[in-house]
Amino acid sequence: ATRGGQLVYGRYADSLFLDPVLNDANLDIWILTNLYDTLLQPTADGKGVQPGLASRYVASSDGKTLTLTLRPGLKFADGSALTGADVKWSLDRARKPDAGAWSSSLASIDTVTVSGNTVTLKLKRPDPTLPAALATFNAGIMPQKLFTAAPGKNDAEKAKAFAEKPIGSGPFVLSEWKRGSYMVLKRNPYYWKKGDDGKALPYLDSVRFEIIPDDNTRILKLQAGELQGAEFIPLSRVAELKRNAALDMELFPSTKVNSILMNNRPTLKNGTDNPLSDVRVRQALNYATNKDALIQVVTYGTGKPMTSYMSSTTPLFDSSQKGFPYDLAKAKSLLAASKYKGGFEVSVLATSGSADDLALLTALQQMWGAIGVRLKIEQVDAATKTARYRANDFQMRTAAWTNDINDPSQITSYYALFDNIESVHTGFKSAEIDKLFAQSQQELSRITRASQYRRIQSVYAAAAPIIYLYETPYPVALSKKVNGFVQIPLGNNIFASTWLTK
Amino acid sequence: MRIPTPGGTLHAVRGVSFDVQPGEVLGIVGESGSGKSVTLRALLRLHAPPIQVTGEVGYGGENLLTLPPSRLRGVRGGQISMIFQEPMSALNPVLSVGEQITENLAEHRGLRGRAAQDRAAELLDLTGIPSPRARLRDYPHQFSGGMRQRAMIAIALASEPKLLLADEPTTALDVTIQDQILRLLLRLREEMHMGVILVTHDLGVIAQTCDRVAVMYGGRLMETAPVTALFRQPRHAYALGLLRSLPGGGAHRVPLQPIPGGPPDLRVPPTACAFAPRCAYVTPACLVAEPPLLEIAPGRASACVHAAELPGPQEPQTAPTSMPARQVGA
Amino acid sequence: MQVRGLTKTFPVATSLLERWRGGPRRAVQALTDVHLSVRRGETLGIVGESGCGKSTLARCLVRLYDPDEGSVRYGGEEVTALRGAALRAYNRRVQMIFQDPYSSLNPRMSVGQVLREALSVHRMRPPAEQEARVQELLTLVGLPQSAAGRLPHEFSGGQRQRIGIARALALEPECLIADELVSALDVSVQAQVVNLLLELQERLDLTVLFVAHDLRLVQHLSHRVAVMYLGRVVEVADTAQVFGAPRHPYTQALLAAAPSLDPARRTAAPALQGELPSPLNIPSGCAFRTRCPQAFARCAEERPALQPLPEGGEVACHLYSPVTSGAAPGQLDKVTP
Amino acid sequence: MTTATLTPVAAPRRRRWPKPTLLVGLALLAVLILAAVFPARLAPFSPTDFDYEAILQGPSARHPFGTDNFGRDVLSRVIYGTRIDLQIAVFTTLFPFVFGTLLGALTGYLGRWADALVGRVADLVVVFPFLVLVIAIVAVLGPGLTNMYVAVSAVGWVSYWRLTRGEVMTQKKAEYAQAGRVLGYSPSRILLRHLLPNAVTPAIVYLMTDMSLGILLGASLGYLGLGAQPPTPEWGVMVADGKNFMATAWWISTFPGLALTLAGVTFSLIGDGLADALRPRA
Amino acid sequence: MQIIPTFLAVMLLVFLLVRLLPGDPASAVLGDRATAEIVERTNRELGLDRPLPVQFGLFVQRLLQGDLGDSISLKVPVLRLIAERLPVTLFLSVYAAVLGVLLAVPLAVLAAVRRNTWVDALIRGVFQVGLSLPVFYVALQLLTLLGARLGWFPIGGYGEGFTGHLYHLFLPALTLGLNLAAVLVRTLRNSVIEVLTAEYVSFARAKGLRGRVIMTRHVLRNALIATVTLLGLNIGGLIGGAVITESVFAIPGVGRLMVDAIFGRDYPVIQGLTLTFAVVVSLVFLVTDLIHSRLDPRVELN
Ligand SMILES: Nc1ncnc2c1ncn2[C@@H]1O[C@H](COP(=O)(O)OP(=O)(O)OP(=O)(O)O)[C@@H](O)[C@H]1O
Ligand SMILES: Nc1ncnc2c1ncn2[C@@H]1O[C@H](COP(=O)(O)OP(=O)(O)OP(=O)(O)O)[C@@H](O)[C@H]1O
Ligand SMILES: [Mg+2]
Ligand SMILES: [Mg+2]
Repeated sequence: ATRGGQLVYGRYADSLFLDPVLNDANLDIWILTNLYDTLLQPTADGKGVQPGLASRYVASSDGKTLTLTLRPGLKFADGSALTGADVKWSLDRARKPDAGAWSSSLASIDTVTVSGNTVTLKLKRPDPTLPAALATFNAGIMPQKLFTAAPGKNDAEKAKAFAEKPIGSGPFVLSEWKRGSYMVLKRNPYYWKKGDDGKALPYLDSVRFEIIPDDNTRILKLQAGELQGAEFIPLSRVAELKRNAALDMELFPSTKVNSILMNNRPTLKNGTDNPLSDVRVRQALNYATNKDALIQVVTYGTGKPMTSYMSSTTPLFDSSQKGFPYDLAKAKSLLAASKYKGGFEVSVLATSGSADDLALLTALQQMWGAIGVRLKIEQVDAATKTARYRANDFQMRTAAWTNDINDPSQITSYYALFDNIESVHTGFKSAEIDKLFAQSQQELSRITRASQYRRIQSVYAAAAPIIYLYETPYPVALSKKVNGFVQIPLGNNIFASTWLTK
Repeated sequence: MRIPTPGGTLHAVRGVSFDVQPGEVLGIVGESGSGKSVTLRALLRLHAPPIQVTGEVGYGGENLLTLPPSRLRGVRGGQISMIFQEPMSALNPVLSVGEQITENLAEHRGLRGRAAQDRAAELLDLTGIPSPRARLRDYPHQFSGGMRQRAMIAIALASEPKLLLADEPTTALDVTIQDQILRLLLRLREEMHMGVILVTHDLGVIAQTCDRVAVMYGGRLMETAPVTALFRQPRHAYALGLLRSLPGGGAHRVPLQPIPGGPPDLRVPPTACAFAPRCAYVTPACLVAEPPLLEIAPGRASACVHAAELPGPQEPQTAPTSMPARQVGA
Repeated sequence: MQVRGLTKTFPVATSLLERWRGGPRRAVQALTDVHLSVRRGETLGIVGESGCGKSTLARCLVRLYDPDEGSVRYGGEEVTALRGAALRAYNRRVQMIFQDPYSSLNPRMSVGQVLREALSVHRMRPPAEQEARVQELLTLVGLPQSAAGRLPHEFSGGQRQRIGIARALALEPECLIADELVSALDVSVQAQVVNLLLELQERLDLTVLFVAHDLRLVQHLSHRVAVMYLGRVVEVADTAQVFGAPRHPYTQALLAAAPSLDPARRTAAPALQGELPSPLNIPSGCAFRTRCPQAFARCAEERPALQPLPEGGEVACHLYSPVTSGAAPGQLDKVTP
Repeated sequence: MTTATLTPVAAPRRRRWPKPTLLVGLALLAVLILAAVFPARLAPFSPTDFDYEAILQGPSARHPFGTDNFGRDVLSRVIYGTRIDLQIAVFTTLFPFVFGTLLGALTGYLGRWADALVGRVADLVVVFPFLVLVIAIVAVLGPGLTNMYVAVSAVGWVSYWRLTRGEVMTQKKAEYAQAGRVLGYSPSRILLRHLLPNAVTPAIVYLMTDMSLGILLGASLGYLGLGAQPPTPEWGVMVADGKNFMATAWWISTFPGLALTLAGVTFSLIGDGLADALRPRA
Repeated sequence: MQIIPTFLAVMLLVFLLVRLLPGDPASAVLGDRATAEIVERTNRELGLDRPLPVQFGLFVQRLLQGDLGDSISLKVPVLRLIAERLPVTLFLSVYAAVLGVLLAVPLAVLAAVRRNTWVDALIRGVFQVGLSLPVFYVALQLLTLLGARLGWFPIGGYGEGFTGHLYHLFLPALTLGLNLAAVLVRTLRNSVIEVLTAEYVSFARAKGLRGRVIMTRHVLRNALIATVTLLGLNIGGLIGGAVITESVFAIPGVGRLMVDAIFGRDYPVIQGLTLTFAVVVSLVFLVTDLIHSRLDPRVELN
């Protein structure tokens, strides 16, 4: 690997708020670990965790204590020492129940104590997800002194001020940010991790994010050599870019699942009967969905059929799940067995301006037409869609999900548990899943946990609260000069060991 | 001259020839659309394609219609100046009066800067505008109608031309102002020994200002004559009709003697005397061809078949028996 | 018709800056204290230079403008107070014909439509008879029968003026107010329209207010003439008197300035010096004093009122005021404007 | 007493033939209307049916304009789009034209406070950039053509109001309008029968420009996902959808783009022609 | 001063309009996963749980103190956002106006001088086609051709320093400029023809002035008056048109910010930008009037 140089990377939108705890959006999440390192880190395949700021972690046999050993000589990007106190302060801030949307991932922690290089987490209960949670962005370690020195009356104001010029422990540090235009991350000279040449990472002197909302322009800029990398390549152009000898068209495996959420409740918000409350109808629609055709039309062959509600890259994904293979006859017979043999009309909320939603739904209009279901597409902008969704005022909606944490518990709690957000507002509720989930959250045996999850996935599939569609990768086009870049299945862009061929 | 129009080619002016002597005022009179302005503009080649002009405009031994553009510019404005009917539209609204005078001085007299300013003020003074130096900075809209016309005359005189073409210079003005402007023109003519061609449709203006008159109708000259001779005894039926249609002194609240009908459509090339359809004296001889303008006395010419037989302007009209009387009234 | 003390001003838009600096709200004084009477069946000519208020007066008489002050009485009725139906009835009796042959007719309505509309709005004829009446009107003004189906642009200026006259006559008015009826026309055509007016007046016993700036025409047509200057009537008298023995210096100058048709009668000096003052800023006292060759001190101080002359007619000039009537004009102090 | 009748009429009655611009414009419009009325007769395929076998095919004898990413025939979509786009052209301008023109006539005639009031409201609309305001309104109402019409109508009337108001104020001073008053005609008659027909020409001419602007606005909203909803074959949205394929399948956006241009040229020719034809002969 | 009530009315209108938008800032900012408590907490923090009149009162009160509030999604003061981005859009708009005028004036004059010839038809035809195509299409074509294919211009971005801006913004300014030029050419050609046939141009020729002098002093100067008026009227459209151009060319201007704010229900940003637009457009009108009165001595300022 050669050192030096600047990587110019085209993003489709700018980050909003660079605070690991208080941010809300993938735009932030996916680059935050470049700025704030975590005690543990997700592995590149997304399936496990590896040491981060902590070189070692040991769980007690009862699973109620986790002991981590910090590497010696850790420093923040300004050269000040990263101490146990910073770790304790950061974790305490992140797990405060009213701090941001992510605090629940650290909810099992009872106390954090520090002595020298050793950080001890005392837990309220055994938590198999904790190592993954510690490898997640919100557990990033921040400099307590600098943060509290930031102007502002309270934590929220200080966070705003600090996030303007954040100093963290990650491989890079923010050096320049013109909102909506570009952001430059400079090499953090104090970063702990060593490269293959034995010297400290990162190899790059800097990363420059250019914000280019228009897909076409982003690609043109890449082709013209003004960018060395561009994210969110439209799937329709993957094949074309693959043919381009100057580029690497990468399809990084992701945890992204694309589905259609159905309102499973007996009546709709407006009081009318809801055909989708009938499990046979839901199954029929699933069977009537030709996933392979959709994958061709919508993802241009880059996707793969979804067989579980979680992606195949998620830990404990059950590869024996069958999902709903395309079977028109079965769909028809299921529908015939229901009250709606003659078919019915159903409306779906789509995000206006999303080419993929349109492609998908126009195709579904055709497919479901075959069993007499008339799909009405209702395009609304994202905020409206969210508001209606949150009010349970929808019949169907398009949805995509990516995990933020290297564990199946997150997606399960959202998709399959009523108590969180009414199973992604489908209204689906299963006592069995509730019970299995509760058990799995304390289950230290990976094997037992896997079998619990296998059952959850099966029960979920049988109830078919959603339309299973497909998984899609992260399409990133890179110049051939770029090496060692990875976007992990959780979406995080990892620039730490990226280098440019001279 | 031919003017292509959507309705067909317009033969605006046909076979018009006349001459002007230095120091002489030639009047051109005729009703609206008779081709007065078009003729005047043709003298300076102001018509752009697709309008075609044929013939010859002789000035100082040269034909202006074939002169190369650079030389033409020296004559235009330099030797021959022109003033227009509507001072408001002929003066550029966004340039000050001073600028419009000095640009002419620069072009033809090579005067610039202070010298030009001084001369411009002199010119305004000459045309009778009070406090001329201050008024140089004013824009046309800040002038009254009479002052605008004076300003335009000042611009035209800037180059000290030998010949001044004036297209209805007073039509837009009140009688008292018209009176002032006409006197001014006559005075300047004396002082600068200029020839003047004065276009008007007002016979009174002709009578009061001109030395010689040319009467136009339907794009042709009908009659040319010294001014007193014309008013005493017109030698063309049209000129006679014009004089007669005016309310005379004395007779009060009796019917006038109009020329019936309206002007001819010039898109149809005439094959007879253009005035024939409205003429009270028309005979088959008039319909044979367009009668040529013939000299009938020294300094006088007429294009009327009946030039010799016309009655005087005050005598009662005697219509040929072939024609019904067109007089209106009981 | 009796006009008493008629006054009309038009406010002039003043710029914000000006008003802020405390400048006065300016107004054009278009008519000031105009007195006039028109007798039944007569033709009253009104002459004067451009902007002297001739049109404004005509428009006030038909209530196109509402005068600021003064009264107009017609047949015992106060015209300035008329509203609605009464005003419409008045307008039926007093009609106006306009100057511009091009803009006074709706370019999109055929002659027949124009006339029928006037007939039907005022229910002058039952619909069945309207067609016949239209033909009658066309004949009356000397237009061919076929004219009814044509649009205004197909007519010459003189013919359009006839259409305008026919439109006014459709209402069978008693009084016609003709504002510069023939000014836009060529002399040869002018005579046609003048003849028509004369003939109609005789046949229909019309009262005519003939507004014009062509002195020869006014002389020819009018029984009496009113001379206006800057919004005021300065002299009213029989035609013969006005043209034969004008009293007001302005009338005299006006007549002298009009070009005579006789080339032998040329004058060298202009009849009048100076320009018309701005109507925004009318001179004090007698408005004409700034150009008047005979002005004296009193002219600047006091406004001469219109007063009767012993020989008939009225004039507004201090030369004829009782106080100075004995003084010879030559002895007067000249007031420099 | 006899009255002489004067025969010659100055300008001979001449049949006025429309200028070639207007004729060509009308001919093109006829073609568009034909396509809008009988799309099924003209289009070889359904505009919405997918053909997975024929995705992204270039122009061929079977698909003269090629196929799109769903295998739909672009020619058929362009033909069916005619109806939608003509509808957009009409509905984005109909209300603004009628309302703006009438309001303009009224306030131009009345003047004073009515004029001042509407003027203030117009100021409100004018200080917003047009597109931004339309986007905001569409965002409130939800995307789709109907809401786009509502949004454009809320904004678009101002231009017509302005044009007609100015024109009525000019025409009001013309002598024929004053003659109407002296003739004792009611204000409504003068306004509607006399002034409006003479004042409406600029608005009609602008209407033509506005129609192509309406279609373009539809395209811009389509780009932002606020325009016509799928699978509606609307030209602007087709161009927007095709932009990702410009490098590989140029035909998807090019042909609807040509159709847009054709419509624009058609309206512009008619506008120029009408301006000429409607000008009253003085 | 009619401007202040207009502004207040604009603000009230916008205030109500944005609150009519379905979906609230919390929905937009928090995304799909947020729980009911988080949404509620966010709304409370943003003060959106108060009655509307109170919210408006607070807004006006803060406005008077020169505070437009903080962006909900970007969490920075709106004033700073505007200060950062408005210059970009203004630069682009002025640049586009300059290009549009440079393009339109000579061509319109040429078309007018050669009226009804093929030159005229060509000029008008080309601009007509330009006017009938969606802005984003023209933008992408220019980008593909002049940017990617020929590599003459950078693809998107804003650049550094004045010359950098000029270089980077050339294509977007050209896109907008072409659109503007199309409008200008149409009107300007007619107004030049009108001027060319005006009596004072005949008079100028009768004075024997050179063609160039007549063209610059007499024709262009008068035609310019129409151009300035037209430009003033179109500048609002130019700023609005920037919405799409800014997206395509990745320019961080206020057009794109406005659209993002509308979609993101970022009330303070929408309100702040509206006020900015109103001020800018009014200023442009004022400047147009000033220039107009400079160019045309007949106009008196009101
Ligand atoms: N540029 C032109 N295009 C078409 N026809 C023209 C043009 N200029 C003049 N004409 C026509 O040529 C004829 C003569 O016009 P000209 O202006 O010379 O008349 P005139 O005698 O000056 O009339 P007026 O007294 O109204 O000024 C008229 O029929 C007029 O319509
Ligand atoms: N509607 C109006 N608004 C403002 N000023 C007006 C209006 N009508 C007339 N005036 C002014 O009133 C004065 C008298 O005008 P009026 O039209 O009555 O004059 P006139 O004698 O008819 O002139 P002309 O011979 O030019 O027709 C003029 O100074 C004129 O500018
Ligand atoms: Mg003429
Ligand atoms: Mg008048």
